[in-house]
Amino acid sequence: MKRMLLTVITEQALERPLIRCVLDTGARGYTITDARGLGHRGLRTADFEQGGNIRLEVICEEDIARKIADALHHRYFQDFAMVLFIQEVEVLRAHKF
Amino acid sequence: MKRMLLTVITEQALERPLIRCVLDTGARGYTITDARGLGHRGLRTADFEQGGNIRLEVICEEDIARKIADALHHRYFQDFAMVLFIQEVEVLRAHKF
Amino acid sequence: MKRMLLTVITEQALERPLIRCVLDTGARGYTITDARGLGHRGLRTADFEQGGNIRLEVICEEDIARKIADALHHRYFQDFAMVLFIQEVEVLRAHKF
Amino acid sequence: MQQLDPVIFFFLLGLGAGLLRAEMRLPAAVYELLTVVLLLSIGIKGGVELAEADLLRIVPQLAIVVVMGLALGLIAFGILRLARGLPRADAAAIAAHYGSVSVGTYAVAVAFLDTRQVFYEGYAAAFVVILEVPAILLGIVLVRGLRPTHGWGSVLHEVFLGKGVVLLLGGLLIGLVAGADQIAPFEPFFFDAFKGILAIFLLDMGLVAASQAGTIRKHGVFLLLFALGFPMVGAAVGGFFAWMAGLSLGGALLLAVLGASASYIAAPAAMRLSVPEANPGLSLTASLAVTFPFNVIVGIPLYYGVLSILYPGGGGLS
Amino acid sequence: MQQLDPVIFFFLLGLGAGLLRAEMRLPAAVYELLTVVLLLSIGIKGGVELAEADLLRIVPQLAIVVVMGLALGLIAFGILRLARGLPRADAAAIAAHYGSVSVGTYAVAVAFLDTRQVFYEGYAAAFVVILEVPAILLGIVLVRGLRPTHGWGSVLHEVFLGKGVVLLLGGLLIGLVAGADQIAPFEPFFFDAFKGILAIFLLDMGLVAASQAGTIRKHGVFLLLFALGFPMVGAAVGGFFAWMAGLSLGGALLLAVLGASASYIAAPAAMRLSVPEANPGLSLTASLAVTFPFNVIVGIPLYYGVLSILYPGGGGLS
Amino acid sequence: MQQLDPVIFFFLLGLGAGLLRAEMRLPAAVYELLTVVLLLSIGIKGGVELAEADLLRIVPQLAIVVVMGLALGLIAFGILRLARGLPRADAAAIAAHYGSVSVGTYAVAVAFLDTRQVFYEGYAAAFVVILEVPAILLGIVLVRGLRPTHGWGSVLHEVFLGKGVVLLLGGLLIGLVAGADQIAPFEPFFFDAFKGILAIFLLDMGLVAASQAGTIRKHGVFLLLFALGFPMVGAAVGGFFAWMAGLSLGGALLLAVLGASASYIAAPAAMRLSVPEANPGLSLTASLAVTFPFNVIVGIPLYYGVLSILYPGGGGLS
Ligand SMILES: Nc1ncnc2c1ncn2[C@@H]1O[C@H](COP(=O)(O)O)[C@@H](O)[C@H]1O
Ligand SMILES: Nc1ncnc2c1ncn2[C@@H]1O[C@H](COP(=O)(O)O)[C@@H](O)[C@H]1O
Ligand SMILES: Nc1ncnc2c1ncn2[C@@H]1O[C@H](COP(=O)(O)O)[C@@H](O)[C@H]1O
Ligand code: NA
Ligand code: NA
Ligand code: NA
Repeated sequence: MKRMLLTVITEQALERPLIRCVLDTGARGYTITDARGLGHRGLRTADFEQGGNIRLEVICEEDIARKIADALHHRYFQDFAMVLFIQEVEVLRAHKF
Repeated sequence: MKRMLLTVITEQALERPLIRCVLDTGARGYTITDARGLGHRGLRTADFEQGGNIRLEVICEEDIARKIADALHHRYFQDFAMVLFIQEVEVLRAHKF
Repeated sequence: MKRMLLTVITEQALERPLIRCVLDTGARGYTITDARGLGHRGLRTADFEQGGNIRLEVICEEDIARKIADALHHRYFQDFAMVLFIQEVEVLRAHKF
Repeated sequence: MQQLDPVIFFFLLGLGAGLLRAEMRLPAAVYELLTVVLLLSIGIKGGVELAEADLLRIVPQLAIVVVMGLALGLIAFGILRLARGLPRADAAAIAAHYGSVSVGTYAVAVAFLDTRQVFYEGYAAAFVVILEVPAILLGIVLVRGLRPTHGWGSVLHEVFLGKGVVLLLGGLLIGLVAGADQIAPFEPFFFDAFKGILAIFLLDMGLVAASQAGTIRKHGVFLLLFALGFPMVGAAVGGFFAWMAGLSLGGALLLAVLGASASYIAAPAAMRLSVPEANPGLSLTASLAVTFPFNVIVGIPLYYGVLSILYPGGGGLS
Repeated sequence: MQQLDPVIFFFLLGLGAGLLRAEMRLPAAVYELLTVVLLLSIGIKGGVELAEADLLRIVPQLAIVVVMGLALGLIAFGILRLARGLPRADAAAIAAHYGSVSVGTYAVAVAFLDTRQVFYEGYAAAFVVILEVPAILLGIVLVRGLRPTHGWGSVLHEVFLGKGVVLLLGGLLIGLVAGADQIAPFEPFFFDAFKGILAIFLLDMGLVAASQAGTIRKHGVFLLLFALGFPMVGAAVGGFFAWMAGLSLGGALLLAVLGASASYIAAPAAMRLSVPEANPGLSLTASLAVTFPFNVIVGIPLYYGVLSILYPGGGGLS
Repeated sequence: MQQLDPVIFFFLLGLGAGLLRAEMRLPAAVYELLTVVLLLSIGIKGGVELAEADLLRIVPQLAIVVVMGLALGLIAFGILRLARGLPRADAAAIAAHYGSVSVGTYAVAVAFLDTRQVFYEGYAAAFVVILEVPAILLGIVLVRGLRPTHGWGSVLHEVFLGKGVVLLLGGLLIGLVAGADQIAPFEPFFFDAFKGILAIFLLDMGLVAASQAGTIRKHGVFLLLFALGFPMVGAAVGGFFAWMAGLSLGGALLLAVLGASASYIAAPAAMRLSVPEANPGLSLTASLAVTFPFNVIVGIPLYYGVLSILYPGGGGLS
């Protein structure tokens, strides 16, 4: 099965619930970097309480990626700054994911 | 229309002009992470004045991505440390971009 | 020749050896961002000695990407937390890489 | 006019630099460190004083202060709903911010009293901890009723385990248990350096306030008026409760300032997750870019001037 | 029971906050800064004292301490191999951690003695530098033999050019060359603020220890027992070598604490690259989440109590 | 030979650790914080002294110092163009760096005078602010003429709203308006801790200088000679202007050191955006990896020795 790289850019405040959602849906790992940015919900810089963004990456099978995207869409898109995109990737040791 | 992910890695000093350029060209958002690296213009680490890099990502329609790439090429490639690449991505709520 | 974006997520402690490996194999540059994450080898957060991850990106020709992947696989996969994936990208000024 | 405390100049410097878009930023890590040190300093100092105070007198005061927090939240909510018809969630979120308190403003008020050598109840830091909580809980109840979406467990976690409550309360307990003598070796760092650390913190707050300033216009005149007007109401309420609690003039100023100030540490974090449909920009802009500067520059000397005249035992302007 | 030094409360606060999953974190940059300042402070203080000490007496003591580091590493390795049959690499890595030392624990022990105004050899910081090294080298030799994979150059680089050795040794040399008079202008920052900085450091360590606590269970009861039991052995060994070196009671406590403590700065970095097949989780969890809290809360007063009774010249419990 | 001030040892420690590739780094956030504190400290101290000085005497001195900045820039530009034929943009960029000043070097010179208890004009921090600007403007004019690419607005923004000018000037104003009495509560943080903070800053600068050292070779011998030789010229020019301004021996040393030093905060940022075709590696390597260490280790005592003999009223070497 294809392996996908799912990237989510969203509010720092969501870090813990997001991780829970990703792991509950069946992904086996994730990577987070701190970020800042601008989108429909305005400027989000990192130099203040809850102000910054995180950039979460998950490598997983395609169906899991879709399930995570659905779950996030359902729960958070209405009320939170969030952007989500998916790419196909070639992964070493693909069975790990 | 296809949605593209444009990534630019360049000098921290360019953060403000770059953002202006991206938004003026028609993109609706951007994400920045701090980075360090090595390229043709030597080592760029983040632990000193103006020393670090930024990694800017923009999701947008293909023609806007090309326009941004052209503008940056024209204005900055001659004199600044800069790398730029483009990938196609699948985006949730594509109409936002 | 196609240009590839190789991304490696691994332990901070490997930063120097990794850079050496990448440049020795023939790549002409790299970009690093600090990251944290979870994988088969457990949680890796950045707030302690050697605890965090780095996210290394290299743009290079396909064969070099494969060589780097092989070298890392050979040397580090056994004993270190490491994830590696490859994507094709469109690069401005491709001859640089 | 009374001269400004120099610590305010640092805020103005940051604000000016930010508004002029100067090439200056204090990294997030610095802000985190300063906040931790400030919260601990205030808590420890309060705890040391608490160790020497008469607990029988203090417990009823703490109860009064809880009521004050709820009253402030309700008043703010009423104003926002009646005068403007803001959506329920937004009104509740802003009310939670204004019923809660700003530790930075409190620190400036303490510096103000110290400079003038005015006596105040040293254990007032306990009021800060207490006031962090009730208005936030109220704000959540006003939107979610008595059954929050993710259950009370998660709400209480957000409210009681935020950085503000944990460090203030932790500091209080440490000061209380250790007492003045054992805290002495920590004084150079937590007390002597306090004003300098507060200065850097205010410089940073100035930069942040400037970066928020652009959004004020977007949110309209009403929010601006509220953010400028409510502090006066809050200060009056604080003064009243101080009188009920039998505080000194200095203590009354502190409670008035707490009433006038709006939270930007505890409340934003808690409301974001518990009432996500509220626009976080509204409350943060109001509390940070308008109310904080107003209190720090105009409010504190103003409340002190008024209390000096009106407060029983105030004894007129010195 | 002897009362806890208040600096421990900060560790407990961090630990509690972490275990309750409070919304609080100290950024990595803060940890780095605190570590650098602590290492330099300890080094400089030791260097100033070294400048006034009798080098002829100290050199043999340093030699004794090298032997002690090797002895501790060998004992730990023996216990781990014999009692449990841990894989050679894991046993060697843990032995390297426990034969080496924890600077944070040492700082708490110094604060303990300062509070009680107990005399100790001020140059003991030199023992800390010395002890960083031998057990780590031993650990590598126990796995790789006398021919490490990437050559001795790279091993020595890892061991001698880690942050710990460089800053402690650098501080020692600065203090030694400059002497007390010239160091005086640095005192407010490096010495007076020391206890406050140590407090923030311990708060952070508490948070880190809490984040590691979850992994203790995963590694089984034996590791837990070792991490709680070995400190007692290490303290006894340290006390014995202190007696051999002719140290005072205070100096004996410091050497006992160094023996009891496990490295979490130098050893993890060096072992990760030199013996990568060892599971770094085992040694880090043991030293950080079990041994560090144990020493800091229970160990130091315990060792002091025992030494007061048993150590020649200890003169009984005060 | 005069003994080195111990603050230099921290620079040497950082430099040594960096050259040996020790596993040590100070995060960017730490560097930012230290810079902010140093700039503010120097500014505030200068402002407090300015409040007590005779403004009528100072204003002409400031004018003299502006001329000095332009003179330094022109001399540097001339040398680089004539002796070597460097491209116009590169020569102008380097001239801007060397006509401007290094705050870190100034801080070390102040520490040098304080240690020796030599009198100096306390308001000299005002010279630092003044000198930041003219050479940078000159550098831009030398390349762009009187019509910079993005207009003067953007150039003036770069030059006047960099961190250096804003914080030094802000500090000066705060010190000036508040005066010594009101600044007193800030002393523990901004003045007493100064030397310790400077020590950590220099440690960091040593690491940075070491990381730049590798590029010196790449840029050839001429740049190395310039970076070692120009400080002597700059110090002579500074000494001459100090004499014109009627400064004391201590003040003359400070102005000589400012003349000898090269900017690495204001100039790189401004030149990067205003003259991007200049190679930033050239000027940064020269000023940071060669001139800064040279001034700090060799230059300051050397200039002081020479001035003690030659400067009117210097009164010979003590
Ligand atoms: N077009 C875009 N390209 C890249 N990143 C974006 C874009 N739009 C939004 N983002 C990022 O996603 C975050 C949330 O977006 P939004 O929900 O639109 O406010 C922003 O703060 C940005 O960091
Ligand atoms: N081949 C590469 N792969 C990944 N990142 C690169 C590569 N080349 C350059 N970079 C990044 O782009 C920045 C500017 O590159 P350059 O303009 O070549 O100096 C560098 O500092 C690196 O962070
Ligand atoms: N499925 C995944 N998706 C994204 N990142 C991952 C994934 N698995 C592991 N990682 C990252 O790669 C690092 C090393 O992974 P591992 O070797 O599996 O422990 C982790 O700490 C994560 O940052
Ligand atoms: Na309030
Ligand atoms: Na040990
Ligand atoms: Na100069």
